[in-house]
Amino acid sequence: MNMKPAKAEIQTEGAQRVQPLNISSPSLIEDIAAAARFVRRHVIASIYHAGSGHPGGALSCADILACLYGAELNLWPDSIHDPHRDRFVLSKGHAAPALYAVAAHYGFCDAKDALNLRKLNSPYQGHPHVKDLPWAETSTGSLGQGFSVALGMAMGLKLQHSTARVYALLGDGEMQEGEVWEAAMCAAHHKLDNLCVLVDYNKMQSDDRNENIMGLEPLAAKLRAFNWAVAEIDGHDIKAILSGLHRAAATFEKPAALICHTVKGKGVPYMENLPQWHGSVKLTRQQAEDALAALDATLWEIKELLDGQKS
Amino acid sequence: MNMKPAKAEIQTEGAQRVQPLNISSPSLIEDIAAAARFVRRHVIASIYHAGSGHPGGALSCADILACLYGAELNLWPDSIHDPHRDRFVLSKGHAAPALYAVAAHYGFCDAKDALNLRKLNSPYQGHPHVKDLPWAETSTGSLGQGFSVALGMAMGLKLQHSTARVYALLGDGEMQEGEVWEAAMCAAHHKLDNLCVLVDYNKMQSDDRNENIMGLEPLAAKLRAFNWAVAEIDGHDIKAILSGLHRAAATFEKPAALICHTVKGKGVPYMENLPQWHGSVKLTRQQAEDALAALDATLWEIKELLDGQKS
Amino acid sequence: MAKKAEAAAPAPALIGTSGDSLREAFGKALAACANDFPKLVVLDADIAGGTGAHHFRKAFPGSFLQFGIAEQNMMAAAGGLSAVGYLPVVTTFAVFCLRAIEQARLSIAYAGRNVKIVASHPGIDVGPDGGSAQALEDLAAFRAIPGMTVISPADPAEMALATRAMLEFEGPVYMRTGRSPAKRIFGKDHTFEIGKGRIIRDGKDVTLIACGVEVGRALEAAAILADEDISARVVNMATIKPIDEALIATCARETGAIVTAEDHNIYGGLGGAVAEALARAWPCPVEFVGLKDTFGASGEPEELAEHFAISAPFIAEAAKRAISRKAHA
Amino acid sequence: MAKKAEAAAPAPALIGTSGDSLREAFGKALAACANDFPKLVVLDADIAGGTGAHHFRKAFPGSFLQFGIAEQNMMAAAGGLSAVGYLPVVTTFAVFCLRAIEQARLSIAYAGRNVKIVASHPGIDVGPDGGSAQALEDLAAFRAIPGMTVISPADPAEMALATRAMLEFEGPVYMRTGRSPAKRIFGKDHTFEIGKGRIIRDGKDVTLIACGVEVGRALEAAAILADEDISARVVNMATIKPIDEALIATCARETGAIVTAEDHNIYGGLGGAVAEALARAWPCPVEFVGLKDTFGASGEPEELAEHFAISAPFIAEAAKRAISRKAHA
Ligand SMILES: Cc1ncc(C[n+]2csc(CCOP(=O)(O)OP(=O)(O)O)c2C)c(N)n1
Ligand SMILES: Cc1ncc(C[n+]2csc(CCOP(=O)(O)OP(=O)(O)O)c2C)c(N)n1
Ligand SMILES: [Mg+2]
Ligand SMILES: [Mg+2]
Repeated sequence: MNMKPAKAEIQTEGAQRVQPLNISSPSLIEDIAAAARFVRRHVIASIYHAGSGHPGGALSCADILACLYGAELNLWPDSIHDPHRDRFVLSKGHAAPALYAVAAHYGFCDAKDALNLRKLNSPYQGHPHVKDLPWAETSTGSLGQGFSVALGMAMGLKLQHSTARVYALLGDGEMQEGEVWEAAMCAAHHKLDNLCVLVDYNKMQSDDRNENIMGLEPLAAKLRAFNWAVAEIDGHDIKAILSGLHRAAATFEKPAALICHTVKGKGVPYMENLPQWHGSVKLTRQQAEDALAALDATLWEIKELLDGQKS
Repeated sequence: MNMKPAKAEIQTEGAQRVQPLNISSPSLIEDIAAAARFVRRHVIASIYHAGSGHPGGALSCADILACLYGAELNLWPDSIHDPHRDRFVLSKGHAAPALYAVAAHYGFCDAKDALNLRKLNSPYQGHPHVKDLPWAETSTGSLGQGFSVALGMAMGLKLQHSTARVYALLGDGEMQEGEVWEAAMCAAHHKLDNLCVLVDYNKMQSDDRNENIMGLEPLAAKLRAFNWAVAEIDGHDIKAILSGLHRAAATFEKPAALICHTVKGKGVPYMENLPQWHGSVKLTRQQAEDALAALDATLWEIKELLDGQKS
Repeated sequence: MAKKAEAAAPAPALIGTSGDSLREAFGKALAACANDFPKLVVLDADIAGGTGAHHFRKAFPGSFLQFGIAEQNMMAAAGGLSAVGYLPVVTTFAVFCLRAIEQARLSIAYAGRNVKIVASHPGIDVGPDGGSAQALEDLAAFRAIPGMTVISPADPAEMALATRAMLEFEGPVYMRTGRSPAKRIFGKDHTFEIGKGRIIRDGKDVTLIACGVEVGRALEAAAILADEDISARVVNMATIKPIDEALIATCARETGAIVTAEDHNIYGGLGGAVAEALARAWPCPVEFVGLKDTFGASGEPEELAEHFAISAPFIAEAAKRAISRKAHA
Repeated sequence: MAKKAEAAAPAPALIGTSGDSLREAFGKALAACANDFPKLVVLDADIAGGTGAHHFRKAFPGSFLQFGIAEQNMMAAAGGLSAVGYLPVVTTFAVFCLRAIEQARLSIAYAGRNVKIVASHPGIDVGPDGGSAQALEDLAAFRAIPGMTVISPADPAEMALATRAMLEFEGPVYMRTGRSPAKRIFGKDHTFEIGKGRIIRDGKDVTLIACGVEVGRALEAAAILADEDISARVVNMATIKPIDEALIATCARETGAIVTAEDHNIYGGLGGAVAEALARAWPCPVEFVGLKDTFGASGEPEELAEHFAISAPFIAEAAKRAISRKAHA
C-alpha cells in the first residue's frame, strides 16, 4: 500500500484544507508516475483476466487518476466515511479498471483482489458500484450521470459549509450527453467553486474519433460560455496536472474544468490512438504480455500479474 | 382568411425557393402587425374561454409567429401535405394558443373553432397535437423535444435534397434542457443550414426570471460555441425579425439561431414582465376585457371574441 | 422594444393554488413536517407552483434547491445530495419524472440512495393541459425498477400521512400526487402504512381495488352497485409496490371477483400488480378500469373520466362483468 | 504529448462481433432486407459496434445517421425523420432506450410516428458489464406507452424474421435483441407474426411461457421435467404487447398451470402481461421466473442466469410449484 506524502487529519467541523503539497517535488512526481505505471499494468492484467473490458479509456486517464489519489484528494483509506473527505466520481464509468487499480495502489482495496474484474461475486463490476465498493462514491456506467451526482454532492457540501471538494472525471464522448450541459449550467449558476471536472480529452469515443462521430470543438469555449473556469493541459504531464488541480482549487464562485489532452490507449503502443481498443475487447495472452512489456514490466512482474491469480 | 402576398407554387422535385418578399414593404409590415394583433387578441379570448392556459409566453411570441406565417414559411393551407413545404415546430408547446391563432389568421383552421381551446373533443389541446392538427407538424409540450424533432426533419429534408427549411421556436427556460444542447451540437455537426431556431428570449420562465432560476447568459456565446450562426434581434420589431429570418436562411453549412429579445405578456400591460402570468392562469371576464382593450379591440370586437362562442 | 407603462396588476388566479388537490396537500404536509427531518431538501425544476413545493419553498427557502428546467440533472443530483447526508425530495410532473427515469434507476435505486420522487400531474386528472402532459405509464415504469417503492394516496388527509411516512421510510420512493381538486375521503382518525391496502367499505360480491383519484370513484361505484343490491367491497391500495398480496388474496377468496381502477394505462400499473398478486396467490377474474392503451386529451378531469371510461359508472359496470365471470372461473 | 511510434496493431477481438448473438442477427437481417425498404434510415448513438447496426452502416453508409452519445435527441429526432417520410430504426442499448423513454412516448408514440426502437443489451444476458447496464425494466416501461408494440424474439432465425416483420408493421415498435451468443432454436421453416405466441413444444401438465433468451431455457426445462414424467408445454411469446390472450387462455384451460420466464424484473414485463391476460380470460396459477426485484451484477450470462435463478432448473422448479398449486386454485 502506498501513501500520499502529506497525510493530515481531516477536521470534521469548520475543516481547514490540508496544506498543499510541493507539487514540483521530484519525489512526489516520481511517486505519482510510479502509481500511473502501476495503474496501467493493473488495467491490462485485470482486463486480460476478465476476458472483456475497455482498455483505451482506462489507459488514457491513468496519470490523471494517479495525480488525484496521489496528491490532490483529501482522502485516505481510513477516511472513506469521513463526511468532510473530498469526493471523486468516475463519471466515465467504463474506465472502472483504472479506478480499481489506483484504489489498490493507494490502499483502498487489495491489488490482487482487484484483478477479479467483471467476475460474478466480485465487487469489481464492469462499472463502479458504490454498494459493492463504498469508496467508488456512486454507481456509474451510464454517461453523464456521474457529473450530476458529483454536482449534487458539491451542492450538499456547500450547504454544510464543508471545505471538502468534489472531482468528476468525464470522457470527451460523454460531453455529448445533454445531461452534462444541464449539470454545467447548474453548477455555474450555483457558483459551485468546490466542484472540479476533468475531461479525459483523448479525442476518441466508442466507434471512432469524436470529430467523426459528433464534433466537440471548441470545447473550452463551450465550457467558458457556460461560465466555467477552464484550463487546458497535457493529461499525461504529471506536473501540469498537479498545477492544473492546484489552480482549479483556487477559483472563486466558479466551478473549474480541466481539459486534459490525452492519448487513448496511452502506454501500450499497439493500442494508442486506435478507436477499436475502446472496448469491450478480449486480450489474448500475447497481447497482454506485449502490453505489459511496453509498460516496462519485468518478466517476473508479467508472470505475477497474469498468473499470480491462479496460485 | 389572410394570405401571404407572394404565394407561389411549391415545386416538389428540385424545388426552387419562393422568391423572397420585399421585407421592407410597408404594406407587408402592416399586414404582419395586424396578424400579430389578431394573434394576441385570440390568445386572450381562447384562454378566457378555456379557463386556463399560459398567456405570458403566447403573447411574447406573437410577432415572431406572425412573421413566420405571414412572410417566411413556404407554407399555405393547401400545401400542408406537400413534402417540400417548410416546417414550423412550436417547441415551447405551452404557447399553443398563439400557434392556433396564427394558423387561424392565415387560414389553416377556423378562427371561431380555434377558440375551443383545451376543451374535450376539440382538436385544440393545451399543447399542440399533430394527430389532431396535421399542420402542427409534431406534438409538443415537453420542453426540448420539439427542437430534436425539427432537427430530424431538417436532416431528412437534406437527405432528400429538398430546399424546404425547418424552423423551431424555443423558450428561454427551455434552453436549460440538456436535450436542447444535444440537438444544438448535432445540428452543427451535420451542418444543417436548413434549420433555424428562434429563441423567445422573454427572460422569464415558469416561476421567475431566468436569472433567478437558472441563468442563461451569455446565451449567444453558448450557441456560437456550439457552432451556430447567431443573431440577436428585437423580437417585437417586425422588420428586424423579417431581416433576421432572411439572413438566417442564407447561412452556409451552419444552422442559424435568432435570439429574439421579447417581453413576456407583451401587449397586455398588466401582464408584461410579471412571471405570475406565465400560466396556467384563469382569466376573469374583467381581465379579459382589460386585456383586449389594451390590444386596441373595439367594444364590438371584444363582445364578439368573448361572447361570440355562445351564439 | 417600447416598454409599456406599468399598469396596475390584478392578481392572477393561479390554477395551482386553488382547491384542495393532492399536490397542494403534499406541499402543505411537506412544509408542516419538515422540522422533524432536518436533512430534508426539496428539489425543483422550475415548477414548484404546480407541484405544491411552493409551500415548502416559502417556509424553508434555504432547503429548497432550484435546478431549472433540467430534470435529468435534478434526478441524478438527488443521488449526490443523498450521498452527502441529505434527505432529498425530487418534485416535478409525472411525465417529467419519466424523462429522468434512467437517472432514478442508476443514481438513486441502484446506488441505494434514500431519495423520494414526488410526481404531480399523473393521469387524465391533469385535465386541460392535454394528452402530452398526462402520464399513463409512470406506475408501470417506476414499479419495474428494483427496490423502488411506489405509492399513490387517495385524498388530502391520506396524502399528509403518506408524506410523513415516505420521509420516515428508508429507501427510494416514487409517489404520485394529483392536480385536480380532490375528494375528501378520510377523517381525522385515518392512518397510513406503506405496503398496506385497506378495506374502506366492506362488501361480499366483488372487490373494487383502486388507488389515487380512483378511490373516490370506486366508493361512488359501490354506492351505485348497492342500489342494484350488489355488495361491493372497496380497497384503497395506496401502495402499488410492494403490493399487499395477502389482502388481495383474502378479497379474492371472500368476494371471488376483482375490479382494479386507476388513472393510468390498464397495462403494468395497479391492475398489473394486482393481477400478478392474484396469479401468485389466488387466481380470480379481474376487470381492469383505466386508460385502454390510449393517450388522454384536453378536458376537465371529470369529463375526461367519463370520456375515457374510468368514472364511477364504468367501475360499476366492470364490477358486474367481473361478478358474471365468477361462474366460469 | 510524445506520440509513441506506430507499433504493429494486432487486431482486437471485438466481443460484439463474435458468435451468433441476437444483436448480430438483427444487424445482419437489417442490412439484408434494407433494399426492400427504401425509406429506411438507421440511427445510432456511437454504439453501432454493440447493437449490430454496424452491419447496416457498412452496407448502407448513406442511410446510417450518427447522433453521438445523446439518446434523447436521437429518439425525438426519429420522430422528425418519420414526419418527413423516413422509416427510422433507433438503435442503442436497452438501458439507454429507457433514458429516452419520454421522447419515445411524446415524439414517437403520441405523435403517431412509425418508428422502430431496437434495444440491445437487455437483462442479465448483458453479462460482465454489470448491473448498471442490465436493463430489467424496459419491457414494463415501454409496454405502458399507449400504442407501443413490444417484441422480444428468441433466436437468430426468429430475429431475422422479426426484423422484417417489424419494418413491415405500421406503428411504433420496441424490440429487444440480446448480447450473448444465442442458442439456435428454429429451423428454416420458422415463421413469425407480430401478436402471435407459438406452442413450440406440446405438453399437458403445465405451460412455460417465455420470451427472448428464456425460450431456450424453457425448452431445456421442459426436457428436465420430461425426465421426471412431467409434460410441459412451451410457448414462445415473442410479442409481449399486444399479448396473445387467446393462446394464453387456451394454455391455461388445457394445462391448468403457467410459468412465465423472462430476463427482466418479475414485475410488469412478460409475467405481468400474462397475469393480466389470465385475469381477463382464464384465471390460473402462475409462477414468475425473472429477476426478483433485484439488480443484476457482473458475470458470464450463463452463470448469472444460475445466480439469479432464471436458468432451466429454476424454470423446472417453478413448473412443479405451479402444478402443485392447481388443486388449490
Ligand atoms: C448514456 C450512455 N450511452 C452510451 C453508452 C455506451 N458507451 C460506453 S463508453 C462509450 C464511449 C465513451 O467515450 P468517451 O466518453 O470519450 O470515453 P473514453 O474515450 O474516455 O473511453 C459509449 C458510447 C454509455 N455508457 N452511456
Ligand atoms: C420537460 C419539461 N419540463 C417542465 C415543463 C413545465 N413547464 C411548462 S412551461 C415552463 C416554463 C417555460 O419557460 P420558457 O421556455 O421560458 O417559456 P416562455 O417564457 O416562453 O413561456 C415549464 C417549466 C415542461 N413543459 N417540459
Ligand atoms: Mg474519449
Ligand atoms: Mg421564457
